[in-house]
Amino acid sequence: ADDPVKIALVHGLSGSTFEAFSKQSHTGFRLGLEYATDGTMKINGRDIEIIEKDTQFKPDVARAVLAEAYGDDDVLIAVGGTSSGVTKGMLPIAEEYERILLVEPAVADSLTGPDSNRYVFKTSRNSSMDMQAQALALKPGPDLHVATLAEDYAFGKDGIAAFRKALEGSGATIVAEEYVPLKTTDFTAAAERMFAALRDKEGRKVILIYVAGGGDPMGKIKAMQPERYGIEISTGGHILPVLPTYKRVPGMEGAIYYYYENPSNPINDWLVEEHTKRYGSPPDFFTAGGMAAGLAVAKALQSTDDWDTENLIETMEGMSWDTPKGEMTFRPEDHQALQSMYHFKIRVDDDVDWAIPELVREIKADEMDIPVGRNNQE
Amino acid sequence: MIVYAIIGVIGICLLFAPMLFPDVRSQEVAARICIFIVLVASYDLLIGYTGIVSFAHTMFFGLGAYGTAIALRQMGPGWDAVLLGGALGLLASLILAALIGLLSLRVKAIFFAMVTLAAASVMAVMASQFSDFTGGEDGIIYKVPKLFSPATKLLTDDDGKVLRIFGAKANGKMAAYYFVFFGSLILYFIMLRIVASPLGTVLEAIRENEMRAEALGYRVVLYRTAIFCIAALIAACAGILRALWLKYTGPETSLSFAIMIDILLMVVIGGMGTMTGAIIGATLMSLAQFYLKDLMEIASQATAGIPLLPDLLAPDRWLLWLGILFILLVYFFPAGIVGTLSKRGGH
Amino acid sequence: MEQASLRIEDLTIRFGGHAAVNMVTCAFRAGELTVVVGPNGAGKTTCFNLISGQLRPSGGRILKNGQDITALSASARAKAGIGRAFQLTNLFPKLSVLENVRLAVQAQHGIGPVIFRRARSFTRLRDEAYAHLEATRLQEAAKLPVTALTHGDQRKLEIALLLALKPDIFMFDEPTAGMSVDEAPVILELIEEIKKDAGKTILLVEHKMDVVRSLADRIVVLHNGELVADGKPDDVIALPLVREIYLGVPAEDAA
Amino acid sequence: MTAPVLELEGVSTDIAQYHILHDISLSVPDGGVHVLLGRNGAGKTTTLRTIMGLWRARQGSIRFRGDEIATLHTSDIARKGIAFVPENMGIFGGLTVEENMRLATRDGRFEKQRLDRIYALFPALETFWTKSAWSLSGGQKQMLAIARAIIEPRDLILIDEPTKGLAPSIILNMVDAFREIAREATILLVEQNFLFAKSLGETVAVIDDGRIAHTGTMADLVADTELQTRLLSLSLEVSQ
Amino acid sequence: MEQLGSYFERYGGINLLPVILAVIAFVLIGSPSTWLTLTVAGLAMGMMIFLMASGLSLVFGLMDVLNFGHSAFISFGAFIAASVLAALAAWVAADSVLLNLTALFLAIAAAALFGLLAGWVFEKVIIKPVYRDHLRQILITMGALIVAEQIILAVWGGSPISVPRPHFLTGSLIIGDVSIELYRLFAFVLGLVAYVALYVVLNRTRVGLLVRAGVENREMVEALGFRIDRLFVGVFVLGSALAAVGGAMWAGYETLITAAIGSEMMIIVFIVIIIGGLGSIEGSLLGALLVGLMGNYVAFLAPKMALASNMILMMAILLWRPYGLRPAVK
Ligand SMILES: Nc1ncnc2c1ncn2[C@@H]1O[C@H](COP(=O)(O)OP(=O)(O)OP(=O)(O)O)[C@@H](O)[C@H]1O
Ligand SMILES: Nc1ncnc2c1ncn2[C@@H]1O[C@H](COP(=O)(O)OP(=O)(O)OP(=O)(O)O)[C@@H](O)[C@H]1O
Ligand SMILES: [Mg+2]
Ligand SMILES: [Mg+2]
Repeated sequence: ADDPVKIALVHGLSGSTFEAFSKQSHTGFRLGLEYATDGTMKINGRDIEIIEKDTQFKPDVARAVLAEAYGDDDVLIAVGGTSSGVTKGMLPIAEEYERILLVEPAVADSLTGPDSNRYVFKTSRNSSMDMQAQALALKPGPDLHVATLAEDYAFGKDGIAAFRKALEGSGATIVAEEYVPLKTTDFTAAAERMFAALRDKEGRKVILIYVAGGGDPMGKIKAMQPERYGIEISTGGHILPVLPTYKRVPGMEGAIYYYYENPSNPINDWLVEEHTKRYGSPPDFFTAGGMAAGLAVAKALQSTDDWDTENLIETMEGMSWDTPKGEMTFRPEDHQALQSMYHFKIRVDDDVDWAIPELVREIKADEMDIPVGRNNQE
Repeated sequence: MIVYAIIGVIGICLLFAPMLFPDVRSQEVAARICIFIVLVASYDLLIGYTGIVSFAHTMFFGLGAYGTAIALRQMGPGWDAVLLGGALGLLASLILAALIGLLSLRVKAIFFAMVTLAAASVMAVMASQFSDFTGGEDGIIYKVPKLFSPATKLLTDDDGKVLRIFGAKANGKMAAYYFVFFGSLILYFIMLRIVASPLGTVLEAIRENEMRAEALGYRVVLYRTAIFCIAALIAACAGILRALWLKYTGPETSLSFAIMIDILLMVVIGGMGTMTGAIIGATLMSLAQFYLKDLMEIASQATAGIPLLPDLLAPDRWLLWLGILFILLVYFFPAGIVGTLSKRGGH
Repeated sequence: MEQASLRIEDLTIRFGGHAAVNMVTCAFRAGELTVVVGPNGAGKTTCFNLISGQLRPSGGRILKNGQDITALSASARAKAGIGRAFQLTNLFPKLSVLENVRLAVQAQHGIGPVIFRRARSFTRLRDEAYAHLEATRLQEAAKLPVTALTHGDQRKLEIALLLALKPDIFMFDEPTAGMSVDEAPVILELIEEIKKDAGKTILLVEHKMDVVRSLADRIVVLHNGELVADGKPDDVIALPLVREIYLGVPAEDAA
Repeated sequence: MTAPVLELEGVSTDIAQYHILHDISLSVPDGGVHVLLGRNGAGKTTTLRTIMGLWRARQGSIRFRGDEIATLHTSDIARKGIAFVPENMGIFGGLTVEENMRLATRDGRFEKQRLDRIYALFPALETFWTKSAWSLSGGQKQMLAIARAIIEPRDLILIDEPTKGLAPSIILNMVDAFREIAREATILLVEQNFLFAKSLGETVAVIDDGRIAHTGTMADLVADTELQTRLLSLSLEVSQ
Repeated sequence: MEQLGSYFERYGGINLLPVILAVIAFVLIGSPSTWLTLTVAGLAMGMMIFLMASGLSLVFGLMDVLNFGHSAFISFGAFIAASVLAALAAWVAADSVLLNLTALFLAIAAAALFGLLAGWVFEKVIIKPVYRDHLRQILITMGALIVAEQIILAVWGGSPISVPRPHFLTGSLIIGDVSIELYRLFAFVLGLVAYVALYVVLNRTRVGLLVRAGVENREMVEALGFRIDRLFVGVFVLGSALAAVGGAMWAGYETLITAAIGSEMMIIVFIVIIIGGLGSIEGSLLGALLVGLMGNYVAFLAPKMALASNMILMMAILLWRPYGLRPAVK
């Protein structure tokens, strides 16, 4: 009867509408542990105790509660946080307390970049994966002309930069890069500019949309009927609540992080079944991500008896484990989990509330060239 | 009288915070309270003492914080970086405050409020767009001088281990806390001095009757600009303390409109035009932000059997209760806590 | 002829199309007390506002001791020695009576921008402020907030502020308006006192004719913003025009 | 003698923490013009506003035709047949003259006959009928304010210093107009201009420092110059 | 210069500003089809903002109440309309204009009804105790806003909600190279109807006269025998209903909404009423159209400036007319 092993989930649970995502992530994490322990919630005979901490989406609060988790609650591993800014603020705390921080579901590449440290692991995807997969889904060739639309800040610019890099050597050209201010709601002007840049081009003409916030640029641009100039729209897949808006673009192709029907593996089957049974709806991005994190923690703890942080780091570097998205691997250099993405094509079925991003093919981790953020091995 | 007793208790709690509340979260809260007391008091110099409504106060706070943060990041964790970055932040605050003040403090109050709102939002956009320096939305992390690193041993016992003073480790963390504490204390005393000085009286006169102050021979625009600059400088100093304490600087911690609203709430809860109000307001608000949720968790569990109540008391709905609490405060304590208490004492 | 301490030339101000003060030219000399009279809305207060700088003229000039001060701000004029008590009580309501006067004393000594000394440590200022309160019989009310004063006492405080500025040009706008019969003499005595100093110029707006008669060296009459009469009290009061427009006695009655 | 239109008994009014009116008792007879005199700040305006319910009496009773109105809402007091012409005239500058007048009617319609009488009294109003009220001169605004009070038949009209800032010729006109109006309504007039008051008033009450200092007929007051000096600080020369 | 100014006044004065803006933009943009697309889009955007802003302006102008909680009505309107549309999904998706319209009408009516009721409660509970005290108004309505957002989160949850658009309003009208989104056309018409209705009520009826008179001097309105407090409630309720309708329209435009929808619009709403001048419907419309057009033109001509353009516009107008273009209270 050892003490339970404590794990902290450090996410934003209040103060922003993103709190719903944190909750999905928590559900997924618990399901992950449940699956890995066959429902016993015990590893190596020790109970697992999960402690939830609310960052309130404020970096200072996040740092305080994470430090509290490591310092006062004495958790072994912390998992979090929801938004990139808040998570970035949390990174040094892990180093200070010399404990592992597993980043999920925040996406930014920089979380495994030079500012990060060797105590940080990341199961969530990053923007480079999104954009590389997106580029691959476009099947780039010399006849492809793309205009990109993104928000005018680091996230948007980095995303487009990754996309540009992914197209390099394929012969495809980017004819315009439009950046709109954050929280833009009217895309008419940007669309007109992109139409102007694309309309006279020969070959395939695509508008690539990479806007994280709301505003529904896809729907609004689609409403301007780009097809009259032979222009297609392409954008990444999205969480379920947003997918109904994709009904307006049947046949659109792109890449998605997760859609519950796409991966085919036993874990995902279990997840979909259990989730639907318990919550009446299929799992979404953050549930899958949370579960991947839960499975990673379980695997690491199961693989070794010595739960000293240094030993855990050693165990996890290069570790491969199964998730609802298939196998993931922590890259030893920057601790980013490499994973598959899914090339989809939108199918509209009137009996389904949302548009279905039907699987075209799985884009395997090794097809993508995800830049290494930092090298922990040095 | 009650007011001074409360202030005394808060003061003592803050002074001995590392010993009284050794847990990590309390440390954070205590440091946050210190910094916000300064920030709120400096804002009160404007809104409470002089009657200037500005929405740009976090901009100056942010300039101090970002100045220090960027210097620490670019130059490495040394005191030279703190000095240089802090000085640059202060200088930028001063110049901006003087410009905004001289250009627009002569116009109507609501216009000035809009100008400051515009300036603040432009600053926020700039911070987001110059992401190479500022880290954009994600902010930047950096190391602070060695003295403040938790690994630093301030005092050691015979075994070379960190000495404990009443259970609190005398390490770099404690050094950082006392740096923040005494820094805030000094700034607070400076402000106390200002409001008790002839300048303070002139400011109140301007608030009460601008035209008459002018008729007595006071150049109102200059005085207003001066206090706007002073408040900006103090806010920037608070920003420097924040940057040093947090080791992270981003829009959410030092530039966002949410902080502006926090400051406004703190000023009002405490009581405008009273330096003591800043202490009470900042303390109460910060405690609510960090602990109301825990309290509700307990309440929610305690009422688990009763229908509906546990739902309403669900900890994630703590903001709902903060909002209701806030409305009630404005109803029943229109002059703020200090204003209401001291009026009662007076009768 | 000795030089005028204050001179206005073609002073004009329009609000919209309406000229509240219209081409008024007039000179005031040190040691002289001029009463400005005129019906309500004649422009007396507006004229004062122009001289003390609360309003900017649409045209004309204002000269003090021969120097053009038209471009100066209100605060600069106060520093230059133009002091003014307001018709509508115009004080710092939430501050105490003493603070009010001390503000004026402080302004007169030019020590506003001092930050790092406590205001209380300037005992000299406080003593001086007390002296002015005593002169206006307000010493007992020193600690009270202005809002607690009666109307009459507020008027007195208004005058205490003016005294504290030690101007060489005094402007009183209906200083005894709204004062009870036993209060008014205090103010009138004060004005008499100031009048004894030959270096001071005094402008007074007053409606009570007995007061006017007892104090005035000279009367200026404004009507519809224009200067319609200027001269010795008896002469001016005797003018039929003045009787009609100001005293309200129809000309035929007066005759 | 008929019963008084309006009776104030022991009315005291506070504004914020100040006691402004102290125990005012006043009786306004039916018909004619009755004057409330007093120097600046004496409390004349406050008295009228208290009658209108714009300030609340702390104590005392106000009866209009025998009904207690001290606790009524201002709009209900107005609907009982009391019109108010405030010190600042209360003109709606953004509205035209016509719209100003229309608001004062009971049902939004003008009665031709009354309108003609008003045009006759104040010809300027007809000229400026469709103009915005802010473009009127001070005197014209005053006329509009008074016209608004008489567009419907009213029992009692409270008028606060109508001659303030008006040219003598306009004041003379006003005297005639008031005589005409007083034939159908009682007027309670607040004045500082004694000459104007003298030519109109039947009874007079003098208010000083929030208290009634004197009541009586106008004729008596006019006859007693010493009383005038004492009460109104009017010098002998002024009233001769 | 003088002459130019007098021409300006003669031919409509400030009403010309949107036209002048459009003409300048025409020259700068060059392509007529793009210009037309942008102009129509901007006008429609302006109308939607107008719907949201007019209520706030009225409430501020007449009641002198700074209601920072206004955005809560926008959010609620959006969510209620979304729920109604979701419940009537079959009608919304049907290929029948009649069914579509009925669903849309019901959604908007539900939002308006909610605005009326909630406005009434809000006035009684939140606003009434703080009349005449701006600072407390700002604070208390801010508190109410926090509470309202939490209620939305509790009721509708934190995930974004997608709003189905009636079938007949999807897609665009394409004329040559000009594309005009149908939904915007509808929003424009609805905004115009609301404006005309408000204009008629305010300018052609006695209630309107009372409202306009009350803006200037409420005591006098009472002294003429009218209950200004009831009028106030009426105006507040109307303002809230307008906000809710505006929110409903905005939800349909955005198609994906979160609880923050109202507060995200607030800055622009404030800018519009400050540009327009407080308390006037005409001013709000003018301000909203200027902001709508400016946003689109600048976003096309100089995307980098798009964010700052509204602020710059506001500054410029305030420097020129410190009380806004057409204030009701002078
Ligand atoms: N700021 C202003 N805007 C518009 N008109 C004004 C302004 N100030 C004064 N006036 C007008 O100018 C005229 C002169 O006013 P002023 O106050 O100077 O009169 P006064 O002679 O002092 O009268 P009183 O004896 O009543 O004090 C009045 O008609 C007044 O309405
Ligand atoms: N809103 C207020 N707040 C505080 N005091 C007030 C207020 N209104 C009036 N007073 C005070 O009440 C007293 C009576 O004022 P009131 O206006 O009734 O006088 P009045 O006789 O009409 O004078 P005037 O001839 O100047 O119009 C004055 O001393 C005035 O200062
Ligand atoms: Mg005057
Ligand atoms: Mg009066």
